[in-house]
Amino acid sequence: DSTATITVETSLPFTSHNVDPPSRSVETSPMELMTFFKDMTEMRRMEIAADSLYKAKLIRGFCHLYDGQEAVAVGMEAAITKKDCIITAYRDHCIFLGRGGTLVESFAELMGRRDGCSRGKGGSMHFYKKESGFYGGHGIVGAQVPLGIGLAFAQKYKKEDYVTFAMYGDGAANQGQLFEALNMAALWDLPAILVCENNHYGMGTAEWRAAKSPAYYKRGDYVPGLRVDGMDVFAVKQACAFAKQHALKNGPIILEMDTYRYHGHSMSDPGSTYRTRDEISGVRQERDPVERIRSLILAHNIATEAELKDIEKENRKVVDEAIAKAKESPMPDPSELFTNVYVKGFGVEAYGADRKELRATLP
Amino acid sequence: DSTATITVETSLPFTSHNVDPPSRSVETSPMELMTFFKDMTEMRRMEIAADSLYKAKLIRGFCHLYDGQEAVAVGMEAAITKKDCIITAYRDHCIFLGRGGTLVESFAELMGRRDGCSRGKGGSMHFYKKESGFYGGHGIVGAQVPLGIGLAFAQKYKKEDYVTFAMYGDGAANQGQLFEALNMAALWDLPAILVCENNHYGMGTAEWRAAKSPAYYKRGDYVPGLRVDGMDVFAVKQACAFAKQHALKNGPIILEMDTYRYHGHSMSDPGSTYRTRDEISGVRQERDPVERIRSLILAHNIATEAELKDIEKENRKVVDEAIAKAKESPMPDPSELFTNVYVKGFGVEAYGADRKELRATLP
Amino acid sequence: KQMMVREALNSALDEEMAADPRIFLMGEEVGEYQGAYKVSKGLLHKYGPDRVVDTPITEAGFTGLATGAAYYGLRPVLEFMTFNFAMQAIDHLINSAAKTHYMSGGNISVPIVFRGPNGAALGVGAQHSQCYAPWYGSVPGLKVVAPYSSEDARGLLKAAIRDPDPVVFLENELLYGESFRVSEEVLDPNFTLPIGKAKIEKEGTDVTITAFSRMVGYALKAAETLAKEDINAEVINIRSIRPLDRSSINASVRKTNRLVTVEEGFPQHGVGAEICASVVEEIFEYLDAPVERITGADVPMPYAANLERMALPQVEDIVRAAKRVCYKSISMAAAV
Amino acid sequence: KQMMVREALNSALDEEMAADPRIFLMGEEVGEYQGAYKVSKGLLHKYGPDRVVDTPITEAGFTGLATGAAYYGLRPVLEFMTFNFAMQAIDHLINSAAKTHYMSGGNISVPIVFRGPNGAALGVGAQHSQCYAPWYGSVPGLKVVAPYSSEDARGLLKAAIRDPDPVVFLENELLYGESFRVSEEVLDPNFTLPIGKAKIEKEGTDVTITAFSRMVGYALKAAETLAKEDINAEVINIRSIRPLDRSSINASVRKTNRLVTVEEGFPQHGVGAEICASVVEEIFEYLDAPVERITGADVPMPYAANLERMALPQVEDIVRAAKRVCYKSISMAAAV
Ligand SMILES: Cc1ncc(C[n+]2csc(CCOP(=O)(O)OP(=O)(O)O)c2C)c(N)n1
Ligand SMILES: Cc1ncc(C[n+]2csc(CCOP(=O)(O)OP(=O)(O)O)c2C)c(N)n1
Ligand SMILES: [Mg+2]
Ligand SMILES: [Mg+2]
Repeated sequence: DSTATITVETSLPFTSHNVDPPSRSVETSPMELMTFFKDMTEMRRMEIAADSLYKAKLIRGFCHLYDGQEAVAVGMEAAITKKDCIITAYRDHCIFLGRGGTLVESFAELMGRRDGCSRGKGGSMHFYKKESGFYGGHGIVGAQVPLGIGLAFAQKYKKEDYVTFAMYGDGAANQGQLFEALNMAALWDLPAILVCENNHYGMGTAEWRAAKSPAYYKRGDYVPGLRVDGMDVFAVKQACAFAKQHALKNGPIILEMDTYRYHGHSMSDPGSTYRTRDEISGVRQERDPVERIRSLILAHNIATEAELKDIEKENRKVVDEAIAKAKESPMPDPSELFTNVYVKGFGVEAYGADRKELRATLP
Repeated sequence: DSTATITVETSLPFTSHNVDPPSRSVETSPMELMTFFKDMTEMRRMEIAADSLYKAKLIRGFCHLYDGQEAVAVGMEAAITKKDCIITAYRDHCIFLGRGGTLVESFAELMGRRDGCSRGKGGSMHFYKKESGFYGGHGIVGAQVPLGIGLAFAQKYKKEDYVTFAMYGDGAANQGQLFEALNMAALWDLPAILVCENNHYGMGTAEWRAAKSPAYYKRGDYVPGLRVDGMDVFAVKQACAFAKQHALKNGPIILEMDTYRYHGHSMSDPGSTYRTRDEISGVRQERDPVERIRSLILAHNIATEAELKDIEKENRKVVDEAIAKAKESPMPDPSELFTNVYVKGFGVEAYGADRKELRATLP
Repeated sequence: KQMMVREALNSALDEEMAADPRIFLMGEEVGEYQGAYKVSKGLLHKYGPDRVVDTPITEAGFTGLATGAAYYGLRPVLEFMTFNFAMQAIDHLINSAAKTHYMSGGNISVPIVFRGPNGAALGVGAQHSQCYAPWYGSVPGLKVVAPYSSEDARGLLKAAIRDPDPVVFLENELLYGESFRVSEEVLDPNFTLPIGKAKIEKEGTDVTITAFSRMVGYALKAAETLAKEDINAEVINIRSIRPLDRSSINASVRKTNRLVTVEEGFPQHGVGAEICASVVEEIFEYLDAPVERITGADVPMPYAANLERMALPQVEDIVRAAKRVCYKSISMAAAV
Repeated sequence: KQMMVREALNSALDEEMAADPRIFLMGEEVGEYQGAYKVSKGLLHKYGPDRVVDTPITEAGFTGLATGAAYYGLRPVLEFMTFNFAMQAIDHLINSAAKTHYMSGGNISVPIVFRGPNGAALGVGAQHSQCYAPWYGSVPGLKVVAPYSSEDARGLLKAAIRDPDPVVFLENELLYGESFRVSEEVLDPNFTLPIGKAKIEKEGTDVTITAFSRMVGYALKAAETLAKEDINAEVINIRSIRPLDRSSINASVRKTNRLVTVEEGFPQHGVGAEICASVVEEIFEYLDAPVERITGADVPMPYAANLERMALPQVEDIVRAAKRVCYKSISMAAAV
């Protein structure tokens, strides 16, 4: 029975600040386990493929990959609905996928094609899907946190029972605007969850070199917080469900997700000058979020090793097909240069580089 | 003997955060008591006179008065030297005086005259006296805090045993840049003291309406702090001496000075719409920093009531003379429009409103 | 009927808030204090603290917050106590508000108004006197308007609030207390002015004077003086810095063949520079004299009254420049 | 000898730091990571962590901090990973750095350099591509330079570091890896270039083309193309946005009677607008054709390669505009 209840224990207890932590026992089912495995491996496959496309120069500019951190995206989605909002930084591909975005939209966006989720105009850092509660995809470190608090403000203003998850990194955690936003969120009891994805490095800077207090779950001071094993999808799910309830009742809470990125900061960073290869392989061996689920599935005899391999093979196929489709998508029409500047362009003229050669009437 | 030791007890115990508080017993002397009285009453007189000058339209624009908060300026100076630095916001007249600025420089600046401390170009909010360690006089709420941390950075960089006091209000205490600066100060062990002058209102906003946690001495989280009765000049002196030692050894510390402004926020605020007249007169009666010293002086038979009145009378005279002198100071020469734009102007031309009528070569 | 600019803004806010529950007003001292300059007087009482929100002094935070609320579909009107303080939050105006509709390929729109006093007041010194019209006006994705009269204030604020895009609304502290005649039409709750259109405040034939915000009044005064010397100036109230109404300006200059631009802000890369360049590009052959710019002086704003006066355009500066372009007599630059 | 711009900047930093212990370098990833674009390579090793300071990602905080250190007499060189991120800190650049010497009547000076890549790179989208030359260039109290070649980079950075005023130093990511010939003189540790002076990169007689930063290379390429069509263009590398070298520009236009300005940034209130307005004001009678501006398109920077290319000036745009002013043939605007 794929819906039978299985109870699993989180890898570690939650460490908490100003709040009683949730239980370590998490309920799941064979179906959920299989979905987690499928979703996480698909995300990983997508990022590996993006790496290749970048190296093949089909993706340009900045490109930040999420492999290693998949349990955060997947566990969070398992605890919430698409009416809840998520907002994140530039490391956004897998969050978009988690919100129901497609592989084709992702790859097309990465390659700057018409079928991209932002019609090719945003690129890697600027994925959005408002209709499923995904508000981007932001390139300025820290900026998404007050924006996310604003989403929570709007949810409360409209008297809806939804919450917003505002995600940021350990590097972003020192940004002043985060403290400003947190104060307002607490002052006004906004249903906001701050999710600090602590992957222990902000670009090449280890957390302790950037923060006097790298205990990010405590950095809200008067705002409660939880430290969560972000490599354990069940811990993430439990914490997010708990946080949602907390936020609706009591206002903001911080979740620090202890996680790790396998890739360098972006495609231009080899990711090995400021940390050792041993550190990376150690995490891969001992804490990998996919392997944790694989073991659980095998331990509970839900699927065989071969069946899991088949899923991964299938992912590969699906991803390759999506890439092929994305490649077929044309570049945006040149007229798109002048669309979406405004919702309402008043029909005024806008200029290209040579205004006597190229000008358009804004729609 | 005017230098005999007198031991006084601070009005209240210090409340502390992450640090052992200093003792409540403070050593002073008849001379110091008389100086405190003289300095605080002179400051108060200056501010009352500024009020009149403003109403007479001799002072223009924004003008923020300090009466009620004198014990902070005076107590702080008693604990430090002019090699230590102070930086503050726009409520800066009395800080300037404490640093050794003169009444004539103050009034001339307030009236925009040549003999003003900023040659008439800064106005009420922009007093400076670098040669005595006073770095302004800043109009943008919060900005002076990172600037002050930068002074402390420079002091440490130059391996000097001096510290910086960066002053800000309860309203400013929510500014994100303060948390950013504090993190760096703590990370790098900078000799910085953050002095939060909590007068309980940021303009018309009571502290609890602007801050979820108005316990400002704790807002540094991982940075230690003290709450100090800012109406008691001895508590301020004790805390500042303690903080200076602490900062030199251990890095930053926050001092929250519980104080009160008698005037409105600025001259355009009657100061009575968001607080009751009873509240103001209650503070005047029970906590006034000048009256506290007066009582101490009388209790210790250091001077008679009449002698103290004479000092106040003398202040009045000195202030009136300074105003008269400041009024004699001419407006800045028109050529000053174009001086001090740069230290080194390269002799380029700069323009007035009508560039064909008025242009000057920058010195 | 006479109406103060303050009232014009207040009534526009009031009527729009009454009509659309998604609109809320947020900023420092907008509620209990009734606004630092009393523009929001009475609104807290009428709409309650959910819709008139006093904030802490944290511009970056609350600007991000309001922008996020706009993403969600609310219609925030965000007051900056002055636009000088918006510099702490300018990243959100530019990167979070102006660019998001484009970056998202249209997925997210950002219906928000950023408003507050801009430019110089009197005696407030260098940090409180800057004009930000050129900066915001340079950014695609933003609309930027600067009202002069009560009609402008009402019509443009209502249009800005109803607009689906981020609008920067630049007021002027010294105008709040000025009274203007307003027609019945202006008082109608459905009155709006089109963003992107200038207004000919006074028709003329001899020289075009462009101005915005407080400087429109100066330009009109200059036109009166000029009239006495038989120069018939046309005064254009720019109203909208972005989009800029190039065609109205061109039409005027085609008629007058002479142009003086007026603004309070710093000269370099200013609104006058743009207007001059635009006219030169588009109708160079109509210009009978060099374009003249009257601007704020190229110095930080001094406090002293005499220097401050020199640092700001005066009516006589406009008159002098207009005469110059009309008679082509170039006076000697006076050295100070 | 050939030298990359990156090396030119690195050697300038190195030599100045060696000469003056008050100079320190601060910013994100400037130390252990050797600079996000490796401009500070080797400096941490040589000068230690007291003088090469890695910061948290807190632009407002560390910009204020560095500015305060400059008040005290140190000489900070502050690196922004890109100038887009400096928007979080722009209040300190303007209100704490640019205006303080003036506001204090000369009591405080602010010897600091703000440097980092400005403007568009490739494929980095709307939030990472803005050119801030017009904004900073509008502010009295700041000096603003934008080097093109290795000579510029070395000479201007050394001048900026030695300058007693706040200097905004606008680099370009795409130039870091470009190599330029440098003379012995340029390699001298005492080599500096004067702030406020433009450089005639190529002399010519038929049309003046002004450009700064990466666009100088484009202008030079355009000049080559034009030469084939017998148009002898003069290319001016502006170098200093503020002060702007108006007299060199005027001198050139007096000779060529034609002007095309080139920049990557947004058109409205841009550097081109200022240059056009300045020339019109000062030497209107020398202009034989309307001034033409080539600029970034008036849209946020799109990611897609084809749109991005359209959004940035190309060599052929410059060529076309130059031909237009020379032949006065105005082509029809193509609608897209
Ligand atoms: C305000 C700002 N400063 C600097 C950058 C450049 N930058 C982009 S990502 C990054 C590191 C952020 O680290 P962290 O917050 O830990 O997130 P992670 O990349 O680890 O997910 C930096 C410095 C930026 N985008 N915005
Ligand atoms: C960034 C910024 N926002 C707003 C203002 C306007 N303003 C000036 S003082 C002030 C209140 C500050 O209160 P507080 O920090 O408690 O200091 P106090 O005036 O009580 O000494 C405000 C809102 C400003 N100067 N700067
Ligand atoms: Mg990180
Ligand atoms: Mg206060």
